[in-house]
Parts: sequence; C-alpha cells; structure tokens
Amino acid sequence: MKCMNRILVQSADFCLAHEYQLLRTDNPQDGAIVTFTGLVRDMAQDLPINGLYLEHYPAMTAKVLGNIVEQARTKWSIGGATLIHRIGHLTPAEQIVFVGVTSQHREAAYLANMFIMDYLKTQAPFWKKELSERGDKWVEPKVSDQIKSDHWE
Amino acid sequence: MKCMNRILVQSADFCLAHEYQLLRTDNPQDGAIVTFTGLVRDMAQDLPINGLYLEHYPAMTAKVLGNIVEQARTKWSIGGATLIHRIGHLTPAEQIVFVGVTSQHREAAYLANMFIMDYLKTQAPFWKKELSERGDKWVEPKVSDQIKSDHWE
Amino acid sequence: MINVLFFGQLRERLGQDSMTLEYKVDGQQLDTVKALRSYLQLRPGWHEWLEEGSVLVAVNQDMSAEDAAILDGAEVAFFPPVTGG
Amino acid sequence: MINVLFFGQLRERLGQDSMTLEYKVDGQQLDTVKALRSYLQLRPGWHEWLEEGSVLVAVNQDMSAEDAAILDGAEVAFFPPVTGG
Repeated sequence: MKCMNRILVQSADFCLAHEYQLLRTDNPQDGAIVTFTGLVRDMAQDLPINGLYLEHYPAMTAKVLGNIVEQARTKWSIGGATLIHRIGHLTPAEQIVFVGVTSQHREAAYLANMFIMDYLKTQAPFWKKELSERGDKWVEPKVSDQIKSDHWE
Repeated sequence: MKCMNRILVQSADFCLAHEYQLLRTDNPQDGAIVTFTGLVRDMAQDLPINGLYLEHYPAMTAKVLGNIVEQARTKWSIGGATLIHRIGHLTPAEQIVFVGVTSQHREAAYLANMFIMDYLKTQAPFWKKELSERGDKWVEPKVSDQIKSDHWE
Repeated sequence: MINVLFFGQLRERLGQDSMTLEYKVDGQQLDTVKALRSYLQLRPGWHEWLEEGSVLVAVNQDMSAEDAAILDGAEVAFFPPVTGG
Repeated sequence: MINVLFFGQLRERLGQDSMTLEYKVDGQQLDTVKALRSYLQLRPGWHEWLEEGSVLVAVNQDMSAEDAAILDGAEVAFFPPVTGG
C-alpha cells in the first residue's frame, strides 16, 4: 500500500488534477480517492467580500498538519494523503485548501478526509481576515467547527 | 445557488479535472467541493484480477441515479451534483465511478457524496463481473454496503 | 404483452436477456410479480434461478415486491442484487 | 531567552509580531505560561488582549495550558482561536 504524506503550505495556487494524479499513480490496491477542496466564497455573513488574507505560524503549522494526517492514519487504513493549505491574499472563487485521501475501500477515505478537515479547522494555526468595502475583519471561529472536531474523540 | 445535476452512464473514461471545473464554474456561493472516484483494484478477495465487466439496465439506471441525487437534495443543501458511472470492460487502475458535490459549507458536500455512493451501491442496477485467469466471476453484493445504505434511513 | 428482461448472472444462467409474453397465457393473467414469477418458474431449470429472495424484480424500472401489480404493456426485469460503484 | 510570537488579530492589537525576553526578569523566572502571561499583561493596554481563555498559547509549537513549563530558549506563541481551512 502507498502510505505517502504530501503536506504543503503555500501562497501559490494548486492544481486538483495534478494532486489527483499523484494520489492515483503507483497505487493499484486503492479503489477509492476522496478529495475536498475549499474555495473562497463571495459572501460572509450574507455580506459581499472582496477576498481573504490568510496568516499562519509556519513552524507550528508544519508540525500540526503532519500530526493530523498521522492521527488519521492511526484511525483508518489509508494509502496516500495530501494536504495543501494556501496563505496570503485570496480572491473569491480561489482555492484555499485541498485534502486528498486514498484507501482500498471508500469508507476510510471519506472519514479520514472529513477528520483531517475537521481537525485542521480547530487545530492548525491559520487565521483568516475577510476583506470588504466595510473594512477588514478577522474571522471568528465557528462553534460548529469545534463540535465537529470534538466528535471524533 | 447552482442546483444542477449532471448524471452520465458511459463506457468512455471521464476526466476529474473537467468535472471539477464544471462544478466550480459560476458557483460563487459554494465554498466546498467533495469528489469521490472509484478505481478498479488489481485484486479481489486477495487474488489478482485482469479487470471488470460492468453491465447495467439503462432505462432503470437513469431513473434510479436521478432519484438518488434528488433524495440527497432533500436531505442536504447542496449546489452542483455530478454522478458518472462507467460500463463495459475496465482494466485495473481505470476509473469506474465519479461523484462530485458542492455546497456552501463542507458538511453537506461530504455527507451527500457518501449518501450518493452508498445508495448507488445498493440501489442502482449495475452488475460487475471480475475477469481473471481463474475464470470470470460475478461479484457478490457486500453486506457492509447494505448496512451503510440502511444507515441513512 | 409483457416485456421481460434479465440481467447479470441471471441473464447468463437463463441464456437470454429478454422475452415478450402475452399478458394472458393459458387462461391466466400475469397481473402480479408473483403470477409472472410462478409462470416463468415452470420452464425447465428456471425454478431455482428465479426464486423469491435470490433475485430482485423491477416493474417499469421500479423495484417491486411480490404483490406488485403488472399491467398489460409493462416492462418487468429480474436481476441479482446489484454490485455497481 | 524566550522568543515570544503573536499572530492574527492579537499581532495587530499589540502592534508587534515578536519579541525576545530574558528568561529571568526582575528577579523572576518566566518558567510557566502563567508567569509569562502575567509578566506581559503588565504592559499598558495588554492586559485584556492576553487574558486566559481569549488567546491560545503554544510552547515550542505545541498547544499548551497555563501550567505548562517554559524552558530557557523556548519559543512561545500567543494567538486567537484558529480559523483556517
């Protein structure tokens, strides 16, 4: 089985097709690939925004993202796992985050993918600011994200 | 919100990048895209196989797949939904099935995607034959698939 | 007339993928899944392959139970449990 | 020495993204999160922004509680609840 982690934090955009191809290559035992892509929405709390600014704590991000993927590996039998998070200025409709997981059968890939996103939301040191005509505003954490994250424990 | 269904049954391969692009286009309110891709594994019950042959009941498939996607729409607030299933002869590592779902926030896209796959497995009239040196063998349904499907009711 | 279809392993076992039956045969109407099944099961060697519980039945492309009605002109399919995805 | 970092809204509120402190200041060692936090809260206007519960603390990149030890040379970061993804 292919047990490779690919974890990137970058300002550049990523290419889903390329990431999918990497997950698929040399992986004849895995029959399931689940991808999640997060995109910048054009609204926040029902008001239009011009984009986002994403800041992070590089030394800690690397550590936390690696940990999250390893935790997923202890919970489910998964093959390849890719996690890409963008930082800096992003405009609406741009890609922010990618999670790709492969597994022999579909359930592990689905659950590991959800788990990685849920933990990333509450554990990884990223901070998001919404940019709009009304002024810039740091995003408040969502209670629903904490509940989703807690539910895996 | 973009509420479009794209449902295809075809012998030709599909292109994930293209499907993703269709789901992403003109969809500024949806911040989440979840894709599932099923691939032909090179093993079945721990024995190597040369490929699969997939048969279906065209008139019923169209009806059932449309129903499954509409059921997902009644359960979750989703945007675009794509479901592609291939038929005919497939070799290991080839793509069999694609499900892509978009939603404003990630949970709906994840759950609707899982639901569509779980229902497809137990409701859609496809039959799979494994081709190997040992002879061809029709696949038996998995109890685990029935359990996954029942669990949404 | 009833258009009867067979799929997958059942199609191979029975050696045919479809057949057209008169709605009324031998003085009896094939007006339920049960009646049609019983009628088909009379053919040599078909009994075991068409047993209730081992094959599913769809009437006009909707999964149907034993007591489901069949109207003249219906399309009725018999097939094994599905294995797509 | 302790390398102190601030991120996100907290960085903006305090107007700085990092500072280097002596491990022993005013005769006191900044050897727990609590001690460091209290020391920083003495600065004018900083008290409310560094309150326990409103900011998180990571010692050497691991999320840490109030009683977590800080060793000389540590990197300690204060930041608001995270909002990535």
